[in-house]
Amino acid sequence: MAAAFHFELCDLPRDEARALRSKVRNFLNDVSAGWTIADRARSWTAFDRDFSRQVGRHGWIGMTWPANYGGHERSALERYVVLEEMLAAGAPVAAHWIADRQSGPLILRVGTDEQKREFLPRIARGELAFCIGLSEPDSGSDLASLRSKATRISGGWRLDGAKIWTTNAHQSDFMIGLFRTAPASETARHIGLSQFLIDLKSSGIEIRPIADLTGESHFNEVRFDAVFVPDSMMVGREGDGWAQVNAELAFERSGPDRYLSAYPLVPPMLDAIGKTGFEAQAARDVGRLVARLATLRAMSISVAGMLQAGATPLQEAALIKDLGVDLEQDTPRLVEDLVGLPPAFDDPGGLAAATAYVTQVAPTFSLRGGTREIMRGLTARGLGLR
Amino acid sequence: MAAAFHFELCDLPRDEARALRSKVRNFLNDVSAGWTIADRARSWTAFDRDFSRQVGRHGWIGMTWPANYGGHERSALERYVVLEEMLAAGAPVAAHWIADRQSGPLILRVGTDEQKREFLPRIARGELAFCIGLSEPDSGSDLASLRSKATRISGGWRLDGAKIWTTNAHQSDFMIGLFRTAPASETARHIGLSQFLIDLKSSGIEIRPIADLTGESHFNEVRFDAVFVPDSMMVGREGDGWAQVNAELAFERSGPDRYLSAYPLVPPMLDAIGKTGFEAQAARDVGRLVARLATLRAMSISVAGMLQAGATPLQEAALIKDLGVDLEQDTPRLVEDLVGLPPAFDDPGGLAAATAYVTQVAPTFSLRGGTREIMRGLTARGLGLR
Amino acid sequence: MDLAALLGDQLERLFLDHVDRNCLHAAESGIWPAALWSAVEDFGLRTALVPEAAGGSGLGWSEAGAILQRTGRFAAPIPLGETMIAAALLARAGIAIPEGVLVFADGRALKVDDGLIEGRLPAVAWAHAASHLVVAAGPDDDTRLCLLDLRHAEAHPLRSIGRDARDDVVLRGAKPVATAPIEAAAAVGILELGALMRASQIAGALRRVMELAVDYANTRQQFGRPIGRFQAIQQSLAQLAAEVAAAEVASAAGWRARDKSEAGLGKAGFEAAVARIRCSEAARLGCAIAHQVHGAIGVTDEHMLHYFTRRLWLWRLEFGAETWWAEELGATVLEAGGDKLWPLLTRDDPA
Amino acid sequence: MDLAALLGDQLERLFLDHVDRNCLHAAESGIWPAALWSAVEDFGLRTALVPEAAGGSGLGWSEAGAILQRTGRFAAPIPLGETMIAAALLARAGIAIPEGVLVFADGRALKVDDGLIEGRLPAVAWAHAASHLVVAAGPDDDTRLCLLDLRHAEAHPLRSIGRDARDDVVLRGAKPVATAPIEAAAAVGILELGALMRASQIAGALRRVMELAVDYANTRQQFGRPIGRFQAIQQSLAQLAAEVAAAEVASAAGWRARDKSEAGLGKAGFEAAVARIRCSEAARLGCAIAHQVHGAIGVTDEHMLHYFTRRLWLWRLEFGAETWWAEELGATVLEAGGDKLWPLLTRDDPA
Repeated sequence: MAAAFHFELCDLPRDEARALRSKVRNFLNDVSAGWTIADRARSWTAFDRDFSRQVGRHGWIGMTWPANYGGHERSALERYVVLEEMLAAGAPVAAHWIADRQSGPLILRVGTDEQKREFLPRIARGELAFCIGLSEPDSGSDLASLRSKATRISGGWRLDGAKIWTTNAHQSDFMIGLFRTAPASETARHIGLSQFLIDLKSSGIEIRPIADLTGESHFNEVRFDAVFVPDSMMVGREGDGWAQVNAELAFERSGPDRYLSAYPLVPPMLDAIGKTGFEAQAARDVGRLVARLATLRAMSISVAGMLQAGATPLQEAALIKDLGVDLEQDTPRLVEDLVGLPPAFDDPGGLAAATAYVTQVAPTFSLRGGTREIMRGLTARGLGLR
Repeated sequence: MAAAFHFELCDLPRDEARALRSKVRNFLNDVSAGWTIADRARSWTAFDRDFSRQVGRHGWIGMTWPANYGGHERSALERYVVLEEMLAAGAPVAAHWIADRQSGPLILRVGTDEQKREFLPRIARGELAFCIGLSEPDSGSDLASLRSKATRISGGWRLDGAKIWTTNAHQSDFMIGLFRTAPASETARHIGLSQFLIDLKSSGIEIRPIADLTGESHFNEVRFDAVFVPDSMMVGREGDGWAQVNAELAFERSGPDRYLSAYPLVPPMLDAIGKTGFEAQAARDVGRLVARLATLRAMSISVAGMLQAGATPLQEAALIKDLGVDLEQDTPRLVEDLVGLPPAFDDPGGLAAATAYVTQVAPTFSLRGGTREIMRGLTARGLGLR
Repeated sequence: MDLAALLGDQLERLFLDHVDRNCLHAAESGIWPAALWSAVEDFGLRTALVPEAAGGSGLGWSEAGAILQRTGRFAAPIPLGETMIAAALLARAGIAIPEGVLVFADGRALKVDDGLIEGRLPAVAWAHAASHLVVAAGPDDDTRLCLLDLRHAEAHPLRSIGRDARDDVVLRGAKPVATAPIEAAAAVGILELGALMRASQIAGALRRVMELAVDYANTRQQFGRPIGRFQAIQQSLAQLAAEVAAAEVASAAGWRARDKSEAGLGKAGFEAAVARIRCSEAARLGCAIAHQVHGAIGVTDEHMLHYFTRRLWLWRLEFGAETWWAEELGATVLEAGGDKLWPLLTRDDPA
Repeated sequence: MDLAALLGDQLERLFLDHVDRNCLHAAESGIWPAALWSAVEDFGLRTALVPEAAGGSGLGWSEAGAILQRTGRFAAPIPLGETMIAAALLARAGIAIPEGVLVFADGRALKVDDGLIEGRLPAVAWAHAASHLVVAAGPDDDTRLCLLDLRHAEAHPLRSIGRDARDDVVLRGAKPVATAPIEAAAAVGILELGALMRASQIAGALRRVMELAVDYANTRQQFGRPIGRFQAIQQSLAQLAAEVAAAEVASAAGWRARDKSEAGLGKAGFEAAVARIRCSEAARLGCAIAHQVHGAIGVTDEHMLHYFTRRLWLWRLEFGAETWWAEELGATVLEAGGDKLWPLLTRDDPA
């Protein structure tokens, strides 16, 4: 059990990180002039293809990929610097985020050379937006119960079924979807799942945005009715989909997006409290918040170091997600307590509006990438509880 | 499910409550001159036979019992006034508390007339201390797994086995113990348990106080080796022990002792914060604490009203216990935050020492009378979760 | 069956018929639910709290609390509580009650000069659906209850998380339709009434949220069984139940104190503050649990949950935010000193 | 295997042999664990942080952190960290290191008059087991590191929840054995070292507490199975694990910053404060969970748990309580303003 989880501190490469950070900050300073607090609070749900192309031009997408696929051959730790600067600034990264974080790396790891040549350079230029098709109407966290199926037909596969809670499907170019290519067995429900690269312009696909409680739409339901996918668009090996998806999760659960979702509220909150005349207790609450932020950052960078070294730190990632989500969900209450919030407001870009937005989306923070209960169950198994 | 729980407000009988409250307060004012904060923090674990006899002389034990058994025929709501005044003042009530709250009412409800005549008047005079023998070394919350057994012999029963975590056994006169009088069946593990009135001076009983983390001993292990109990000392009906014990629990879980355990820290904490010059945030924390206290009191009195009316509000009692325990366990941290605590101290009766004491015993608050997890499971069943 | 129970049952049936997702959605788009409101008017609920002698139903404050709990239970998008309480205030002061929708507000920040009222009332609920506004304003030695015609006020619409109408109301030398002398404590007493109103609505909505969560947990299958079978979900829902219970008791106790201190507004401040603070806390924790249990469906417009949670988040902040009330109550307690707390907690007469 | 790892392993074996319930119980009764201390001395651990040139092992601060974590893991009732750090301070200042047990304290409240030291040092850990005390004292332009002989000080024994020895130390015109000039920031820098020491001890003890709780959950049967099979217990222990992880990372990051800012004491304050605050929070929540899982056995002297939890509760409060550090850190952040927080969080050089 002593090996249930282990974090070694990891140093970002100092000189490279400094130079890079300063470039990213300058860029963000230049482009962020018009961003309101509420804009920044949307950050990685804000879809802006122009912005993503600019980021691509700077070489900040696909940073770790080989140059022959349009990548920039930088280290995962340098990439980390870019990610955290983007999130801290609340940049509108949604049009490239998923492709850069999950789809591209997946293609690079298990895709064919043809897939790599076709997709990776366009992703790296910020031109291709991806979404991930996992959940289905009857299976949320229980992915093994997926029923959407791929049937082998001449030259490829025929997809039927539906995916739900697919973030940004309505704005994306491609989906990487998990489909059943063989029946599940009672004893091994995870077998028989495969991943496909699906052009969302294919005929037979119907995408229905799902309005959420904020009045916006990020989620979608995507229905597949006899959608054809050529053989060449299977990702990885037939039947390996489950293992491939799980390998992605360590990336998803430990990144800076797992504790910085509410960060854009923090600087304006500090300014609203004021530089002088604040109460000792307000300072304490701020001190505790900062201690949690700084510790999560060190934990997240530690996992980035492990990923860079080729490890699969699922246990550590789950712990970060658990703590990070708590911090993010606590943040709106902290604003209320330390600054005070009016019940209604007329500035849709201000701190009150941004806090209202985060209050409404915060419930999803502990769902995405596996619910809190699932994460804690994973940790419990790691601890050897039986 | 709409009927899972329901609280109707209950008013204490105004004139009687006022007169009584003022008498109790005057009495406590007179006797409490030497009580330190740390003494008060011990309250219902502090065993003081002299004090209990004084309380008995005032007619404040067995208040609701018939006069022919030494009781005073007051209402349960008048009794509530006495209980809450004792706890709020941190009075040393341990020498009569259990007998007044659980053992006496049990005897009154299911005991024989002989038992009532023998025990109730002495309890009401504050002369008899009781303890409750439920848990065993291998069964904590899982009472159905009890193994200590009573074997029928000539003229009575022979007890063998062991009880553990028996509060105050080493200072008590009698135990009401739950023993197995018939084997459990696989399908109905709760059958075959019976309750006995056991004179703790009987031969064959060995009481071993269990030192706790504070260095004091409240818990005991009580071993029974061929202990004889006459037939007349069975309480209630043979085999009904389980039902009888459960009926007691509504009393135990909703009383003022379920949210006032840490209350004696509060007034000195307020004084330490000060009457002027406090921070707005400190005031807020105090305001929230007071709101929780006042609400729990209204909930607790509501249940007292239901008990008075003959109902068995197990669901409501479980909710009070859950909220009350949280409040009690949060209190030491509040003292630390609002007053500051020195790591070490030289005044063993002061606020720092009292807070250290409560910090150490607070873990038991969410165990006694059923663990937090058990309480919440009970609530979940009440909600209709299946 | 007494009158209050009868009205409550009628209201419940009415809400069951009218207040569905479409009604709420429409109201949030700014469409006034005219049919619902006129049905409520037909029941005579506008004057439920007005003494019988003055033509009302003569209900007490505690009975009003039970009705308000029902409006919360359905998130009914009408200012019924606002109108009932405004009418009650007018009747008590001997001012004739005008037709239509009434609202009230904390008037302590208003200036009165030669009978004309000047100032800004922030985020008044339902102001632009209402015909009249009731406030208590003026110096301590000449505080008056004022009935204002909202046609003579500017209303600036605001946004809120709850999305029912809220407006900043600006009065520029507005002349009241009528005024009457009232005790100085009434200004804060009106704020307490608003806080208690929201507390009861929170209690009602929160029980509904719990029921939605329990239903969902019993229905939704994951890993081959309803999620309500998982102990982690059960433990969370039990915590939610405890918050519901606390909110129900705290709000009811607040109104009880209001009834006991009929002598004057502003005398049940302790219990009002307790209700306000505790219900707001319950709303915060309760919403978090309900959303966690519901998963993604709970944040979509396909499910009713958010129509309740968004209002719970809003109601916590109105008529003095939870932080403001907590600060007021805490300051009172601290200024009194440690040995005054227990007598305060056990006071049985708020007057 | 490098020297730090070797020392760590030796120490672990030593603690496994010596630090059991009896040893802890005896220490809490005031009996000095002489055999344990002399074994630790024999390993040369007193001077582990002293540069090799000065006769020590030349370990860095981060390596010290790992050793301190082990003392926490066993709740070893000896002031090893105190002695190591005091010796390191003396060596850096060029003062000869005396024999025996050394302790150090925050000297900012002391007055220095004509070379004599006056003042009270509250709740010094292990003062009455120690021969000498190290403090930094004096005005900003003449701060000096001072070595004091504790025979010339009054030590007033105190009580604490942890029950290892703590004393108020009173100096009345005490003449230091030796002094040396040191940067003014050293006074607070010494407090930071103490805070980091306790942070590492918390991280070590908290992992032990987690292991005890997991073992207990896997062993203890209730309702026919180990309680660790119940999802409610599993979810709680997962939260405990997260706190352990946070404490380990925060304390290690604090020492790393200390190593990077070798230039001067008092320059790694941000990371020290973060470690202190986060580890203290972890201790609070972690103790609550561990006790809840253990049930009644955990609060009895029959089980080891409380030897760790009592120290965790104490360590949170020493070398500046968590509240003090949080206030300091928060004030720094607020005074700098919102847009300075991110640069502070991402600074890669504490100097």
